[in-house]
Amino acid sequence: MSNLWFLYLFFSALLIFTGIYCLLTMRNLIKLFIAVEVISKGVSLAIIATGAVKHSILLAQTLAITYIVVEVSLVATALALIINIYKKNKSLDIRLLSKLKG
Amino acid sequence: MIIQILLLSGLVIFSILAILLKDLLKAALSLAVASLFLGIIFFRLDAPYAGVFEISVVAGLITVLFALTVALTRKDSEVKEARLTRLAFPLFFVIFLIIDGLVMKSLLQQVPALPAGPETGSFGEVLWKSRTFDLVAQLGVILAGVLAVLALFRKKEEDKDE
Amino acid sequence: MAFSFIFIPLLLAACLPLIGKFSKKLIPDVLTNAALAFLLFNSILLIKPVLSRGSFFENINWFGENINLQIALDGFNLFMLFTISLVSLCITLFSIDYLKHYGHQANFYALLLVMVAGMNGLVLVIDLFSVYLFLEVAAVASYALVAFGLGSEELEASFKYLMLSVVASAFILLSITVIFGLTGSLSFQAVARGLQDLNAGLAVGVCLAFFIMGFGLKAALVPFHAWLPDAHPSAPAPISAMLSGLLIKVSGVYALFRIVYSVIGMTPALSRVLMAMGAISIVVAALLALGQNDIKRMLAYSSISQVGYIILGLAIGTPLGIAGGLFHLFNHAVAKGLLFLNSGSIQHITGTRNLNELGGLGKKVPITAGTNLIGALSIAGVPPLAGFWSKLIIIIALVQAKHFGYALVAVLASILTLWYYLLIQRKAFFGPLNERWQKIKEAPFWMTTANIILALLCLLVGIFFTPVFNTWITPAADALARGVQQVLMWGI
Amino acid sequence: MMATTLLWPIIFPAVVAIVLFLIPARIKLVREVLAVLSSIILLYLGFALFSLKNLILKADWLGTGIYFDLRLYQFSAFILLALAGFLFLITLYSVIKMYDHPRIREYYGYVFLAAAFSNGAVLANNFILLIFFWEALLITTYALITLGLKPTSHRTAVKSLIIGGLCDFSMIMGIGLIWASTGTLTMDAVHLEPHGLAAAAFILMMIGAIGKAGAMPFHTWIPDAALDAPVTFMAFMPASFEKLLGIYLLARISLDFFELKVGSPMAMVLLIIGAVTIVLAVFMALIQKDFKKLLSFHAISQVGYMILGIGTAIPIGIAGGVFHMINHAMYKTGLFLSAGSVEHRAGTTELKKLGGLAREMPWTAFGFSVCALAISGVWPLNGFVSKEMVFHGALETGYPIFAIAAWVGAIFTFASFLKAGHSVFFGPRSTEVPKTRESEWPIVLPILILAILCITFGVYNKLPLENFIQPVIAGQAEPGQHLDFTAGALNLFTPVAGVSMLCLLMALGLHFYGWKRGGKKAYLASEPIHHLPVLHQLYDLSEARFFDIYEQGVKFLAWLSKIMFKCIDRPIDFIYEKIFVVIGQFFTGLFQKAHNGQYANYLAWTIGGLIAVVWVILQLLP
Repeated sequence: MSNLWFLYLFFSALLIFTGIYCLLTMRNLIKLFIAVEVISKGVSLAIIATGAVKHSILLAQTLAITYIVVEVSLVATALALIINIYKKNKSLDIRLLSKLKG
Repeated sequence: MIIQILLLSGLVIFSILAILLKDLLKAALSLAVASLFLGIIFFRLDAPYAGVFEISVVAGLITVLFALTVALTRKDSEVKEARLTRLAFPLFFVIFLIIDGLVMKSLLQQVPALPAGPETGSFGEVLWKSRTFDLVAQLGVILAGVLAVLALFRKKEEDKDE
Repeated sequence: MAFSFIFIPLLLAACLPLIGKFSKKLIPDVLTNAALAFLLFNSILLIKPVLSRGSFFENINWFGENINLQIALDGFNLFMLFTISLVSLCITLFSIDYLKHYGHQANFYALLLVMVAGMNGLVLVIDLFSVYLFLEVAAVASYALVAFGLGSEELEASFKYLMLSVVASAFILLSITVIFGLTGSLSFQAVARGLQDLNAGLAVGVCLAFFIMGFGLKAALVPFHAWLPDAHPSAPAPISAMLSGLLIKVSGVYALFRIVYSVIGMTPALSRVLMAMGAISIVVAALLALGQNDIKRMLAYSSISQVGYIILGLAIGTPLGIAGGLFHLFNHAVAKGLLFLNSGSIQHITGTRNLNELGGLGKKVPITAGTNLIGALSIAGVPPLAGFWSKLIIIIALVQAKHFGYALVAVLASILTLWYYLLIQRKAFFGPLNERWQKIKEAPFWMTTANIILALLCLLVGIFFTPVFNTWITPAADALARGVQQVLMWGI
Repeated sequence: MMATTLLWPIIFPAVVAIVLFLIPARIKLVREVLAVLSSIILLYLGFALFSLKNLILKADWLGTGIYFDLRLYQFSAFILLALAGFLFLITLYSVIKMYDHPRIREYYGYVFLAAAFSNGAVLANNFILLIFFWEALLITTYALITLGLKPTSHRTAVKSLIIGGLCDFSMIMGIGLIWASTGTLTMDAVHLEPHGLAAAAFILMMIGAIGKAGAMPFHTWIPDAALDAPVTFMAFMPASFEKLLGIYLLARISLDFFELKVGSPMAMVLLIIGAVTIVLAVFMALIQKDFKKLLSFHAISQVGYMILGIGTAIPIGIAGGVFHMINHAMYKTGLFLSAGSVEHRAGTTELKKLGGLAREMPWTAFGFSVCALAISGVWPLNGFVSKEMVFHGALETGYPIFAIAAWVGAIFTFASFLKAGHSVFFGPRSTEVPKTRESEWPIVLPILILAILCITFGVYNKLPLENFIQPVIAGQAEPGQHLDFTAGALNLFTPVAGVSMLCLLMALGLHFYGWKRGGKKAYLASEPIHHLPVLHQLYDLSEARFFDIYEQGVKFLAWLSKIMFKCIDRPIDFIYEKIFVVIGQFFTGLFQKAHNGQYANYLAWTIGGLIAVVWVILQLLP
């Protein structure tokens, strides 16, 4: 496999790590979802890079675009959830979301 | 090559900023900037359509959605983050950077791959002809998203259990 | 026509919000049930060609031009289609009366149909990226459905579910990308062929780990299970039944094992990893279930435990083990669907799900009590109900493959299972009648009907299990047991 | 006759059970007539099949060597007949005894369901089929115990279910091992030497069998059930059906599936379990204050004789064990039924409150006495014959310790039945029980039938031995050796019989002194003699002289009983009740604490799990 691929994967892994670090430690719901966005950037970077080094960039483009559409749908759902949660809790703290346990 | 690495570094830096910035609006904006960098990387990788989508939809639409949400939840929504989070991040990041680098370096030439033939046709043909199913699924995802938003913002007075 | 499994629910889902503007209840009810009944009928019709031809592709023409809309049918995915249609039909029947609590039938049904379409699509597709896509279709619909009640618990559960799921699907997609990088293609056939030629143990191993984590989270394998006991109880009862009965099996178990068996190929090492995870799930979740007071939460933990059985059976790798796992998948889908619907009935009747507040309902609501008992005993593995046979086959397969330790775990955990189900039965239905429930009545017609149908299924499949086993399970198990050859055989 | 006839004993009672479930609770007569009639039909079927002896039904069922395979032969036909007989007696008895039971509908349904499953288990010639019926019986047991309608019934039912489940699952594992080593699941095709893996299979299968029969340490639910379950259930399941099935399977295991050699380790395991069960349970029985509970401990103790008999692996011992099984089923059912009769009329089974009922309930008293003498092994009743055979077998193994244990058991069995009989039927009339009369005939008749059978099987022991027992053992004898246990069966003048009689006399003596010291009330009738001038002195003297010895003896026995109760019986109970539950609860609590509702926590598990999976997979890569 071309060495260039690993360069892109290296950066993609950095993005995913950053996102997961944020998910693990931060408390603000919106911040958490920004972290999810960061992770998805890492993934779409990996898709396009793979397509580029495999010389099937057209296929990779369609995948990336489809992925972006999925992302939009997810963002809409998640943000609707966040707004609803804010209405209920008057707060965006993830720690308040621990009523269900045991 | 250098430019590409700079762009990639920019992407990572702005993503980190999006996470570390205290102000949510600024965070959303730096996420948009990161998307911009990603879009440019896409262009440079010969993926113009994906680049356009990334810039218009992710940097545009999704940022707007974030901004809207931030605006809607602005009032006294300060969430205190643990201070250690931000302080410890560089440490962890550097550790992971080293691990990541080492892993990727060790993988060089280690992973075999099948040779790929050159692609034929245009973007449109690939999208419409060979990935038609993705379009169906996209419709499904969009439908699901729309219905989800409808369900989550439906009028409350009809709910009997409230 | 196998495409109808995707298009009919999608089209109906697109139309329903508009229909809902002028008919609040009747037309959405009728249309949804009719569509799912048609799909069930369709899946039964398809068994004949699949049995005679083994497996085949189906294409669609667009004004004479051959566009790449292609799906494959074999024993395995037909079996899944049948299970999905059957259980979801019962669930929509139940919803006719149950949805009075929530209103917005049209919207609810539309989301439910999108979820069904997503699951059907996931089962039918023949390339990795489409698996991911339909996974997301079903998942996005399920996030909304979990939060459908819009109470704070529902929202909390839905949000946690979403946030964990997103991480899982990111890893799934990452793994797909790496496989794409290795083989240069995405379709099952090409990837299977490519991976056979390629000696890429390391990269494939990491991909497999990502798949196990991603699909394992969807299937709620311990330690990826934490979202499930929150999300499944919070959803409306029909959706709990849908999620526990179908979604975790389709987007978790089906996807994982289709990829593991048919695309990458099963190895002894992988089998060991998966079996260990299955066994851990069985034990940990069974113990957790014992400590619950909320019926639905107990059922949710039980789902984790039973999925552990399914994975334990499927991961053995012998034909008998696969058959046992798939049979348990079917039985669990039916019985857990039944139990969650029943918990909905209980909530409808009494307004609570807390076991400590219930008591003695059996005298007042004999049908609900009876169907609940049948479902519980079926999952707990009591003869002659269906669940007994599937657990027995799994245990036999474990012994046959000389995994005595796992067999012991499976056996002991089934005692635990029986224990907590009897706990439900005793606390809710037996014993003296709690004064509060003097005036309760049996659940409405459609709710009881759906429960009775599912209970009869548990019973009849248990008694006449040979024909069921031979018609549905054996072809499916054969398809999986052939491993990579199955996918390479497609279309030939 | 058609092979499908073999389905009748399974399908017929199952259908009857369903009909009985469906008959509304108010229609009493129809249900009872139907139940009794169907049990008569089953009994007829039992005779018909017994006359046939050999039938095989085999149909493909699951693929991979799992057949729906039923086999009728000497042994199973005999057990089938016995089951039908007991079902008839108990159904007849229940007509009156269970008349007012609020859940009578379920009661009959479960009884017939249990009969269907039992018949299936006996006829099964495929291990999977056997497990199916065997497991199904657990559920009927569970349901029947809950019909006791006591506050603790449910707990006891769950206990029986968990203990039974453990035993059954052990059997499943054993069957798995058998399958792994022989590759077949057909029962009559399996014949193994118990070495290595097969030895493990033997032990596991054996646990399943003796667990059903209720031997130690799988017995703890039976005494609980004595108080919590309907008394007809006690006569039905623990006294007759479960013994028949458990010992049937044990005999199959030790005769057919495995080759049990005299004095081999596996035989020693059986001998030890048998001896321990006899001695411990009889000590437990001795101190019981409740009639039914006393009987239930004897139900455990007597299993010991059967296991001991089979464990000898000598034809006479095995024959004795199997014969003891059928005998025990008869007299123990009779005893439980007479206890039920007493409960029916007197309203209590506490020994303290009862007394002198013999005059008002002469038939019950007669039946009880015969059965009690039979269980104690009094000449010439059936218990004598089978116990002698077991003693002979035990002596022939070369380990007299087991025979001694059996004799010790005999002493205290008789002593405790003297105590029970004395305080319930004989002695002075208790004032706590209002005046009463004999129970109705459907209650008395089964007791009398059983009592007469006990006498017949003893005096005319040729009948059961030649028709039922000897053909079963025939394959076990050396070629050419003629099996005949009837010749010396009733001979009182052998050393073994002498020791047995001595044991009985010791028991009589023990009881005599105990009765004199403890039971002042019971002795009112002989008070005048007691107060005669000279005798009074003599009695006082003897009292003073024997006081110590007896009191010490009694104290020692009571102490021993208590120690055994505390050190052996309760710990076993403790393991079931506490260790499992507490350990389970501990982990449940631990896991529940871990689910604290925090998203970050859950995500951390996920990521941790991912890292672990990656690590393991990389480790496993070649």
